[in-house]
Amino acid sequence: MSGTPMLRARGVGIRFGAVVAAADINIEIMAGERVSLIGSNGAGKTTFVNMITGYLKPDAGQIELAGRDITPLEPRTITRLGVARSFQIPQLFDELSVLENMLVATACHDNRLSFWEAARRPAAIDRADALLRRFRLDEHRARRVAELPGGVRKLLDIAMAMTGQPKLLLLDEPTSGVSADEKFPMMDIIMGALGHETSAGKMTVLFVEHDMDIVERYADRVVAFYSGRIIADGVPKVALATDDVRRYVTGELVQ
Amino acid sequence: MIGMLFTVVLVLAGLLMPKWLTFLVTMAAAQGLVSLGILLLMRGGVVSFGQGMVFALGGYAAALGYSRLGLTDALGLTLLGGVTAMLVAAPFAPMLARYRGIFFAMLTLALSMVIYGLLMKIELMGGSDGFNIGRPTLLGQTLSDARVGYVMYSLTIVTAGVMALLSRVYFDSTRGLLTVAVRDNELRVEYLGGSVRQAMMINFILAAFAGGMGGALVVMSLGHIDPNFSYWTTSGEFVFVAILAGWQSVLAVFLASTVLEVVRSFSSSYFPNTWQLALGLFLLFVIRFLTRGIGSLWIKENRR
Amino acid sequence: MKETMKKAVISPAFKRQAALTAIGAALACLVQGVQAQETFKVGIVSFLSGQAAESFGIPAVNGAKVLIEAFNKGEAPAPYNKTGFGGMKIEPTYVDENGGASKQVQELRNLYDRDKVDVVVGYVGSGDCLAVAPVAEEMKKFLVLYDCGTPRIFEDGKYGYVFRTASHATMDNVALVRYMKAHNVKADSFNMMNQDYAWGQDSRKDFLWSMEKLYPNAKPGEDLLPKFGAGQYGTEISALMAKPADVTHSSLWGGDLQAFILQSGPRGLFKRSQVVLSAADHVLPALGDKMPDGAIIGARGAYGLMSPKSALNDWWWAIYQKSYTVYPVQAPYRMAQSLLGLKLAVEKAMAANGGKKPNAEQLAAAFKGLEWDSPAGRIRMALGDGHQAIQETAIGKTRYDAAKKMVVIDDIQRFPAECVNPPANMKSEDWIKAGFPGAKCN
Amino acid sequence: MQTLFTILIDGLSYAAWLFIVALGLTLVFGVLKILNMAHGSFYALGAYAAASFVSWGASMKMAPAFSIVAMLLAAVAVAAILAPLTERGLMRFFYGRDEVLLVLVTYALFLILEDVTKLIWGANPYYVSEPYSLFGNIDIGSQTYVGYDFALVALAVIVGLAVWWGLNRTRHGKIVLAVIHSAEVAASMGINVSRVYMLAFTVGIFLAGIGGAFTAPMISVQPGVSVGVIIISFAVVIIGGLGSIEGAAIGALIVGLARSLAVHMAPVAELFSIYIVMALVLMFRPEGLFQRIQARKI
Repeated sequence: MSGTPMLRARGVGIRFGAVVAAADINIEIMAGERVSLIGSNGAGKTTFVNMITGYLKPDAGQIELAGRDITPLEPRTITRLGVARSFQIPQLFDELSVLENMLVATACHDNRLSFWEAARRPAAIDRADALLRRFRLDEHRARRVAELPGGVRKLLDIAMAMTGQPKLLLLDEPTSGVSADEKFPMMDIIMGALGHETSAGKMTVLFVEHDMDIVERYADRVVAFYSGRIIADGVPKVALATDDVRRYVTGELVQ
Repeated sequence: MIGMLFTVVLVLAGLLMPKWLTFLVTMAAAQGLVSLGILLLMRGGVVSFGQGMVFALGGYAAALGYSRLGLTDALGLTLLGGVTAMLVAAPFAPMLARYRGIFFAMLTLALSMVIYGLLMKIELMGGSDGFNIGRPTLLGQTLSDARVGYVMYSLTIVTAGVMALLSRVYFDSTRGLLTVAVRDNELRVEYLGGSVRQAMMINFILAAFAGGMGGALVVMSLGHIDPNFSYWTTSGEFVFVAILAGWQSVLAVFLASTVLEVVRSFSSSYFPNTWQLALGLFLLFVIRFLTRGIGSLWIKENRR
Repeated sequence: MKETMKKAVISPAFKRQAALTAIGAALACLVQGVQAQETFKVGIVSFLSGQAAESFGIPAVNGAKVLIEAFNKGEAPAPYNKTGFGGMKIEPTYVDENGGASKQVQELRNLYDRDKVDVVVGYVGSGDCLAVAPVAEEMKKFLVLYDCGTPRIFEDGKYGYVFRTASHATMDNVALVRYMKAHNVKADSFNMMNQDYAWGQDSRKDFLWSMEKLYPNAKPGEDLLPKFGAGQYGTEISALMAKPADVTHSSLWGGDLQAFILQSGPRGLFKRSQVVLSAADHVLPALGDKMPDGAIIGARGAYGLMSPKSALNDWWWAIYQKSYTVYPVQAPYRMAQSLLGLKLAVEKAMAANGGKKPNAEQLAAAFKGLEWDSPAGRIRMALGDGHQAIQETAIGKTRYDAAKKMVVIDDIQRFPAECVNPPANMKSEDWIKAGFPGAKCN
Repeated sequence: MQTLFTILIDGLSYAAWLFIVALGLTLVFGVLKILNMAHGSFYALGAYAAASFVSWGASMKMAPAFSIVAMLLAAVAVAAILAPLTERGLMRFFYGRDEVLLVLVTYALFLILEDVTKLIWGANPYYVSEPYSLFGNIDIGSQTYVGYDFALVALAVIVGLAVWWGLNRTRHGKIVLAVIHSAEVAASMGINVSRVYMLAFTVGIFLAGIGGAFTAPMISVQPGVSVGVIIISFAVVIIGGLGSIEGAAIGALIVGLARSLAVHMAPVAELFSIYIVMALVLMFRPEGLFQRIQARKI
């Protein structure tokens, strides 16, 4: 929509000792885009996500959110600015019930922490339930999270990320560890849920993905990583067709 | 509600109890407040091995308030104790909030021992012998030999009741829930925009307040204070009570505290030569077989 | 909603528990309440564990045991020959003083209220004494402090039901300095080493002030304050030797003192400086040949090897040594003089009460200003409005007697009570600083 | 100059003692992640055992030099008897429980051992004077030192090197290090972690025992000796960094020197010197001088 991109990375780079995890990454993502980050393991996708969310601090370059430099900020602050993420391994509150997990999420997001306001007040519960329904999690509502199957954990992880209606949503391998036939239904649920987001226009989504079918179906732009560098960037059809991608990512070309 | 009713019942029961029992319960309830503070921290996943520090701070504050400032009202002194402990503890909160597990425990232990060393030194406050304070008044009326015991008992029970109620409200509040979340998964809390450090600091400061009140109440019933309030064995007992209670229930804390007092007092009058042995075995037994604390006896939630 | 549910589940369980505790406890004290008649219950509190057990607590309790046994058999010499206390069998209850003042207050209340003891005799720790005295007063129960040293108890407070049957600590260091003066020990300079807690700090001050009066030109040198229970004194000893002084003073006791002597002996501290120890008698039997000769020591009274010759003392010495194969030192002596005084007071009160068991008031009335003979000489409740005892004391020089295989004490000098204790109208600190006005040393 | 020298010597010999006492504590924490409050009790038991062994040796008319052996045997005996009892019979049931809970368990153990010791040896003091005179006296400047004190320094060095060597140069040691680094990983590598725990705990008790046994000649062994060493060795270990051997050494040196500096320069501050050092270290490096805290990976 507006001229300034939702996310802009300028010459971002980071290295762990000798390993270059990201080098001179330049990318602009406009509001409402559905971008998929692809690349073989260790290509730098998750590292990039971690740098956006402030978990890792780049050695070089800077990251802007809607024109604002967020490079030096703490994950918490960045989250508050409207960047939410899900995790490859779902990060949940195992001791709590599904509902309670959502209640924590909502309480944090709308920054309504208080000493006396009951966490279980009807208003909050309704909101949580609404989200749970949208992610088809309502039947697990009362269960202790530690007991949930992998797929459900993934969904809950994403649901919690979305409670704050973020401007930018980062999904780290949303379908990893989910059986092939569940993948599409799951992505449908996720993307369906995204669709509802209206308040700040269409939600911008970055998702790390290995399954190219999913990429082709759900992404309107693909960014391919290889050893910390971007080797392709464009609409799926084009990007996935480039030699580099076929050589280093999908492995269709063997050198 | 029932918590209230229960407090009232206890206060009335106090009229029937023999003196030594009222005193024992008074002590248990007052010290229970300190353990309540530890419970607060436990919900956030850390345990302080130095709550003796806030206990002593509250105690000395009340004692000095009485002897130096001439402030004699029991209620006022109780609050004074709580607030002082809170104020002194606050500056350490940011530092402590960075640590977890054994490091948090050790740091707090070290702090309490530093305070202990200080108190030993200050001869104005009786050094290691400590000093006595006279009898407090309550709401302007003086208390006779006969009544003081029961009045302090009631005051302590009521204070404990109120604090229990408040902490119940806090535990059920959004912040309360967040605390439990923090213990579960700090990373996620941060990524939801919640501040782990803030939660930790708040709990530590609130714990200090509760502990300070406990210290003040103990000093007023005891009529004496000395640096041992801040000694590591004292802190150890507070931790034990919290563990014995388990982290789910507030009332369990006060029950646990009473149980410990009873066991200690009977073992030391029946086995004067081996009461430590008896107490030690009791501790082991509880830790071994009451894994989730007394609270777990009646709270059947699907939580580990 | 869920919460009220939760409470609903809690409170019955809790009430039941509380009820049980209450009932159980009630029963417990009933059971003890019954046979209170014609026996006299004495609660005896001293260190049965911890750092003060070996030197003070256990010897004192041992002393109590043999003495009470003798009392109950009516074997004690006149005027202590009535069986028990005026015919009433003595029933002792022993409690460990270890565990801090707050525990002591609690135990004291239990002794009076639950175990229904008629009198509590006890407390070595000054902190414990300060803590328990007001409690006994509030409960209007009879309390006898037998050992603790701090003068603060009766100088800062006023009590009707609390008595201390031994001189407070002021005497120890005053006597020490008087002895040095009398045997014109050279003391142009002196070092001090005292534990960094109330006992050590007070002893240090008493000694310092007394020196200022009797040795105005003496220069204080090292002033060490090791922590209680330090055990390792190598560094302190070096410091003491690095600043050679004519006299080295210390109020260490028990394990700390023994460690200090063991470590400083071989390093020749006792040869280079006249060591004066304010409360060292109790380590002599155990140390034996490890105790260097020529140390000037006190016993906090005319105790053990420095006790006066008397039939009573011989009898006491004999029964103690018979049961424990070691002669009695300060701790058992203090316990003995306390129980002897109590015995007379009880019997005096009974006489006044028509032969019936006296209550706390009558006991207090009888004990106030009482005088009696103890193995350590005459005890007089002269201070604190008749609640604080004064007694004679003695100081001497140590020498290991290879023939007897034990440490003996030479050049014993006795100091009458009025010589080393402040008069009734004066605080000990002011008394020393004023130069011991009214001291009668004949 | 003379004073400075004295300060150094005193500080060193005190540090040596501290190191011997604290080493076992830090080792046990490193491996089992248990902060052992009963450490002081094992120390006391070592002292008592030494007393019994040495006096037995004396009664057997053995050469005074034997007393050194006797003290070593005492430590061995304590470890041999107590390690199985406490580790197999008690600690084992609590592994995997919260660290702080384990501290409480050892606190209970401390209470129990206090009375058990008293029941076995009674309340009378024991002396082990023979060894103390074994190394004669050494005059340095105006000072006379007891040779035994320097023997302790040597012992500290030997024990320290032995432990270091054992950890870094032997197969068992490497295994232990692996467990220190991460019990999970070690287990997954097929290491019998529970055996390593047993080993470490035994060594820990042995070191405590050595500390007690070799301190016995300088003190009167009697109730209460255990309490004295607990907090002080905690201080050393906290300053050095929980679970770090070199940390314990540095910690001991710092505390030792700080104390002797205080005694010689500002005696009033002695009681406090240790706490001050501890507080300072905690202010600026709360995890201890030799502790590194690892960040979490996602």
